[in-house]
Amino acid sequence: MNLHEYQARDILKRHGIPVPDGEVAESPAEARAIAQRLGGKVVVKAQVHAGGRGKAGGVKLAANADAAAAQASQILGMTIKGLTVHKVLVTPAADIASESYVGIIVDRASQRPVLMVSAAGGIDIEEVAATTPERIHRVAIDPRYGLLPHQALGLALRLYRDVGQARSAAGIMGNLYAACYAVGASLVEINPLVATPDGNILALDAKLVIDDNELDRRPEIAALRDASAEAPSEVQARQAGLTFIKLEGSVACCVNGAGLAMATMDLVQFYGGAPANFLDIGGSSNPQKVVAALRIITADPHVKAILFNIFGGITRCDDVANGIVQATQQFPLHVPLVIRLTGTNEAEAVRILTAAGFPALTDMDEAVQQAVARARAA
Amino acid sequence: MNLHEYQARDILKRHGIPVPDGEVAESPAEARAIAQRLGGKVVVKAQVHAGGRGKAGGVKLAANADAAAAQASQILGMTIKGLTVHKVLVTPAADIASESYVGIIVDRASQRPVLMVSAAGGIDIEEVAATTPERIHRVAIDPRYGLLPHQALGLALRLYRDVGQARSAAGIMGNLYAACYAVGASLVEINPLVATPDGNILALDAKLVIDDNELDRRPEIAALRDASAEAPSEVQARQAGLTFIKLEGSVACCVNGAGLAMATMDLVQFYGGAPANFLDIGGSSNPQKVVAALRIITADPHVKAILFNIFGGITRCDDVANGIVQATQQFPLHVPLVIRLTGTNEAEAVRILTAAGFPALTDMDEAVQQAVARARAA
Amino acid sequence: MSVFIDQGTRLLVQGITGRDGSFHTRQMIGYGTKVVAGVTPGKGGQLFDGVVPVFDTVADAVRDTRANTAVIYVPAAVAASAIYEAADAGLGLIVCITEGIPVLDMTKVLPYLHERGARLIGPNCPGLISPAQSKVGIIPGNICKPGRIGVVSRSGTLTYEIVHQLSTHGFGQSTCIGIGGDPLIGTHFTHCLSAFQADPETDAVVMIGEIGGTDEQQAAEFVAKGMTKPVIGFIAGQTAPPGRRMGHAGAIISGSSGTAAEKMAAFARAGIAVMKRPADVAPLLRERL
Amino acid sequence: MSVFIDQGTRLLVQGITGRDGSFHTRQMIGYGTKVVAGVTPGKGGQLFDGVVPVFDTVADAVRDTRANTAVIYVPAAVAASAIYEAADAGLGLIVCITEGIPVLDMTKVLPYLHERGARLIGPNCPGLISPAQSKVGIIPGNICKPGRIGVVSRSGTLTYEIVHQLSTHGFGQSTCIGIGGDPLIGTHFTHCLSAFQADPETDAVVMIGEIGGTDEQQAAEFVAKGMTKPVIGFIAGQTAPPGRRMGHAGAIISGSSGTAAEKMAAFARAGIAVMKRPADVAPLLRERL
Repeated sequence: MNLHEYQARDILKRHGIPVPDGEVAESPAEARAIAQRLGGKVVVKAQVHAGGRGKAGGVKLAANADAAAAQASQILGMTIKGLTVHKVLVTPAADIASESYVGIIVDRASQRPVLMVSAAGGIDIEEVAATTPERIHRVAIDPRYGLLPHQALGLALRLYRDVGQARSAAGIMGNLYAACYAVGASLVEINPLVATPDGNILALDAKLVIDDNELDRRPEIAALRDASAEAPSEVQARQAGLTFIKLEGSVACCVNGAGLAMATMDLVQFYGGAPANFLDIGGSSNPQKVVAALRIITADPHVKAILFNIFGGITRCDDVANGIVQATQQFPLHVPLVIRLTGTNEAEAVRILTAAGFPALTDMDEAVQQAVARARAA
Repeated sequence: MNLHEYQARDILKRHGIPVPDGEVAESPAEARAIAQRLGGKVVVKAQVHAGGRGKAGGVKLAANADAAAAQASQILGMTIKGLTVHKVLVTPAADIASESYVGIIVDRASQRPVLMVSAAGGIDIEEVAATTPERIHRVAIDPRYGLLPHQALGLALRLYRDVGQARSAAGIMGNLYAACYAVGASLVEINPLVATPDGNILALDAKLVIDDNELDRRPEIAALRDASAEAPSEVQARQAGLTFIKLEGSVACCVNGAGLAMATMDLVQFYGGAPANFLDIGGSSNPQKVVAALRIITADPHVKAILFNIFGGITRCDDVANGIVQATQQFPLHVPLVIRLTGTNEAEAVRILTAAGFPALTDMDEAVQQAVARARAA
Repeated sequence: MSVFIDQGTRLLVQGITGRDGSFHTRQMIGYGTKVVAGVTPGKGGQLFDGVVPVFDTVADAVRDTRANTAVIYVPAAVAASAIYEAADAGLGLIVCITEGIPVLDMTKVLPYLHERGARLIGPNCPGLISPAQSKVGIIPGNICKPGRIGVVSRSGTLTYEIVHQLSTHGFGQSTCIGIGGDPLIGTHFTHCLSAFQADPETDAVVMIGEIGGTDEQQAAEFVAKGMTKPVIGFIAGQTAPPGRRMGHAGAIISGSSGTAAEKMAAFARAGIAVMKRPADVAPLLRERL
Repeated sequence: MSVFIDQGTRLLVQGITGRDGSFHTRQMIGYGTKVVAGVTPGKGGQLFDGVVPVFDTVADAVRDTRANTAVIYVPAAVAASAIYEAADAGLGLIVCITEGIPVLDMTKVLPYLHERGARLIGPNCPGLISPAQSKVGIIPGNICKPGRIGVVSRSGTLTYEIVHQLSTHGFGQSTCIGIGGDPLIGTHFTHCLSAFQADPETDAVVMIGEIGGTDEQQAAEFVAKGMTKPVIGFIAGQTAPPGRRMGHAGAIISGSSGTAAEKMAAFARAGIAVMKRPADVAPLLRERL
């Protein structure tokens, strides 16, 4: 789960990391009031789960409160990478002597959290990694011991020559690591970490991604989810216990298991089609999930055919068949349906589907080819 | 540093461990008010840094508020193992179905914190260890991973057959371990941990010993020190940066280094004397420390002779000599002084002492023998 | 023969009285797995289905039954704790079916296992099966056939699909291993490849990867350097968009890395026969054997 | 010869620019110790006393100077961190003079060292000296004499007293080691006894213990089982009351255990000659050699 910048800032602040003053606004009037309180120049920043906000025009400087309101009215409601901006963060425009990058990710190769820093702050770290990898310094953290002070100071001395500034930065890294475990983050970044002309170190922008598996035990973090910042179909899917990602194609896929779902999408492409989505109905085979899946799929006007690909293990094919029949009784599909089922209770499923007038296939390739052909014919 | 029971209770409570209601009183009137608020039967417990309070008459049941005031007036001011009671804890008299022991100590042999439990609660655990060691169950905790839930539950199942009670107890153990690291405890005990007739588990009495080395970084814990509960001479010594422990003999010892101080006391006994104290002036050789040491020593009317035993390494013998001379100028000693000095700046020290009329020895055995003889002659 | 599990596997089921645990325990017993013990705190002393003794703790169970392998079906909230308990009791193979263990928990679980020399398969995996010998986990027994092909996969149902293709076309399996779809797992492709290479009764290996991470690239390196047996590879997720998690927590393309294209290229460079679609597995195997 | 340190010791001083660090660095250089580097963050690039290069980090220092031993004089608040840093940089011998490290910190430091195979001496110890070869720590060089007696002790000035007795009576020392007065320390009597037993240039060992813990009892067992060289033992604290910490955090008699009497009895049972007073050391050695 992605957090907004303003939410990430709050978490860092609670963990003792200095961040600039600032507040979030949902209207130009609110933005004006905040800018007035802050005084002087401010920055108005779109709060949206997308990188490259600056390039997209979502981050603007404002010389005074009226300018802040004007900028807010431009940014609020704009669309960045398909997502509508509903909130802006208003903060003082800081004087900056230097910009660095500090981030912690869980690294799959070392199986540990890795602290990364770069004196090339303020720009996309993946760009730095691609073009000047020697400018990124890292240390793998042994979580049994935590981030050790000498590790943090060693990296901080790569960013700051002044030992006082380095100690401040090392302290921030220690707090960032603590925050990471406290909120269940799989990624946390301060970019940029800035030194002000008078030598203070503070976190100017922050990014926090929460491991979804942490949400059950951290209701206070789960409560930070902003459904308005996500695609409505994905919100709907999550509430139904489905994993759904909308894509641009015309062949809707409804599959049990993430690997098989991806392989199904790939096979759609292999046979010349384009998948309309990723959709994993999961291991349990509640017919209601199937109904919910079909409701989400059919709401997409780009969908020209629907493909079911079910390999029954824990999932029972008859449950899926029942779900399909129930859904078609509740709402019309308007598009052709191609169903492939095999495995647990396959025979019963075929009986149910046949009775309802749906043919059922058992071969994956055949089903995908048919679905692609039907979508093309539509 | 030892904490009082009421302080330990507060800390456990803050760490999520259920403790009975209750408050501390410094007068019978306060005790009455607390008992009134609690209602019903209460227990009045002396708050003093000594074991065996119950046997000494420092823990009493009271049927009502007036009885609580009466008991408090008896307990307040009484002396237990040489320590005066200044405070009592008033808590409800709990109904008890069973009593257990739960403790965590840092074990030197395994170099780890060890969690110990016993179904033989409410009594001195060292007695249990001596008489029925099989009734104590332990698990060494790897601090890199913390107390693991299965370790706690495994021990809790030794105390409670009911899995719900065992889970409560395991939760308490987890919180106790967290408290241990959070406050810097070298020992923490719940004795007894009780099950009430309705099945709740709670900590009826608690003991917490803080590692003195933790106090600098935990000012909020250091602030819990109750100087009124310690011997005044030891408080005075601590404030002067000395380590001092009062004993019952007549030969006062003033030594640099803990090992040499103990060896000096032992040698006093070897030659037929009895040491009046343990006193380590430490590595630094500030003359003011020597003055403070002499002031503390001479306040003890049992002291019949004073023995200095200094092996100069970092400690400079001339500094010690200067301290002795300054002290004797500030206040009369009234008892004979035997001084042994060797090592760093020994010659200068002998010069200073000789000029002030004090003879100086270089051999430890000779000095101890003289001091013992002087004390005996006094 | 087989790898990791065989007829000597003495299985202990953590969470045996739960919904999933009880269902799959019956499936495993039905398949012929020697299920010697179950663990559910508070139910020690009971008999599961009248035959499998249940214990309060793994330590008790191991002491009384000499179990050598654990399979975990407990809820996500207590699954990391179940792994610790199994490792602490000295079990050498621990198979964690449970999905949803936070990745930061796994950063501590993995070194704990490593210090004790215990092998974890999973978490968030279907387990493993050595057809006609032992099944530990949830892979449907009826799609498998005993034989000489090793299968290792990051996925669940996609594995079933490919195993089904194998069985249908006459290729039985020595062992099928689902290593799990999480970013941090106990057993990687390389460990399984190495075990299959050493197993005299495995002739070839089918490796089923997906987007995210660099496990497949490391596996390719391992194949290039150390394997003499043929390897057939598949990568799911060619059509997956970057930055989105495709169901599995581990299936996410970050930046320019972890794509299907680069993994397939690494396979090809290492001499691994790359399947374009699941149905390619049997023809490619026939070609290579 | 000697144990742990010798003429090959290349010493790095952590906290070299501090009050204690600078004083004792001069003492060590004066004694002939090869002090090759110092570390004080923020002072990297300076030269201590015009001769010893100072670095910001231990890793930098080790890379540039091939130091193989560290001695730590930093304040207690950062001493545990200094030990981690030295071990992380690969130093095999770390001597921590600093007093006041919380014992709970040490519960984590010790396994860290153990995982890296690094030896810690201390904390809260006077260090060690191999007379005429190398001095690491604060033991006054002038009381020592080269020779063939090994000395190991939990105390500071009491060690000086006994070493002084040895030197005065013609017994030079191979190495004198102060292992420290804290409850949790890196190097125990047994490690030192074992090293002295293996050292061809040590003929006998003087072991100076005190009340608290069971280190001396373990040492006695070790002597009984594995030592052929004579051992002379002393225990300080016969007159110490139970439950009171006698200066050293480790010198406390808890309950019925850790008393001087039981330690002296264990020594006697193991065939260790027990000193009644420091002055007994020379006569007892003469008897046993």
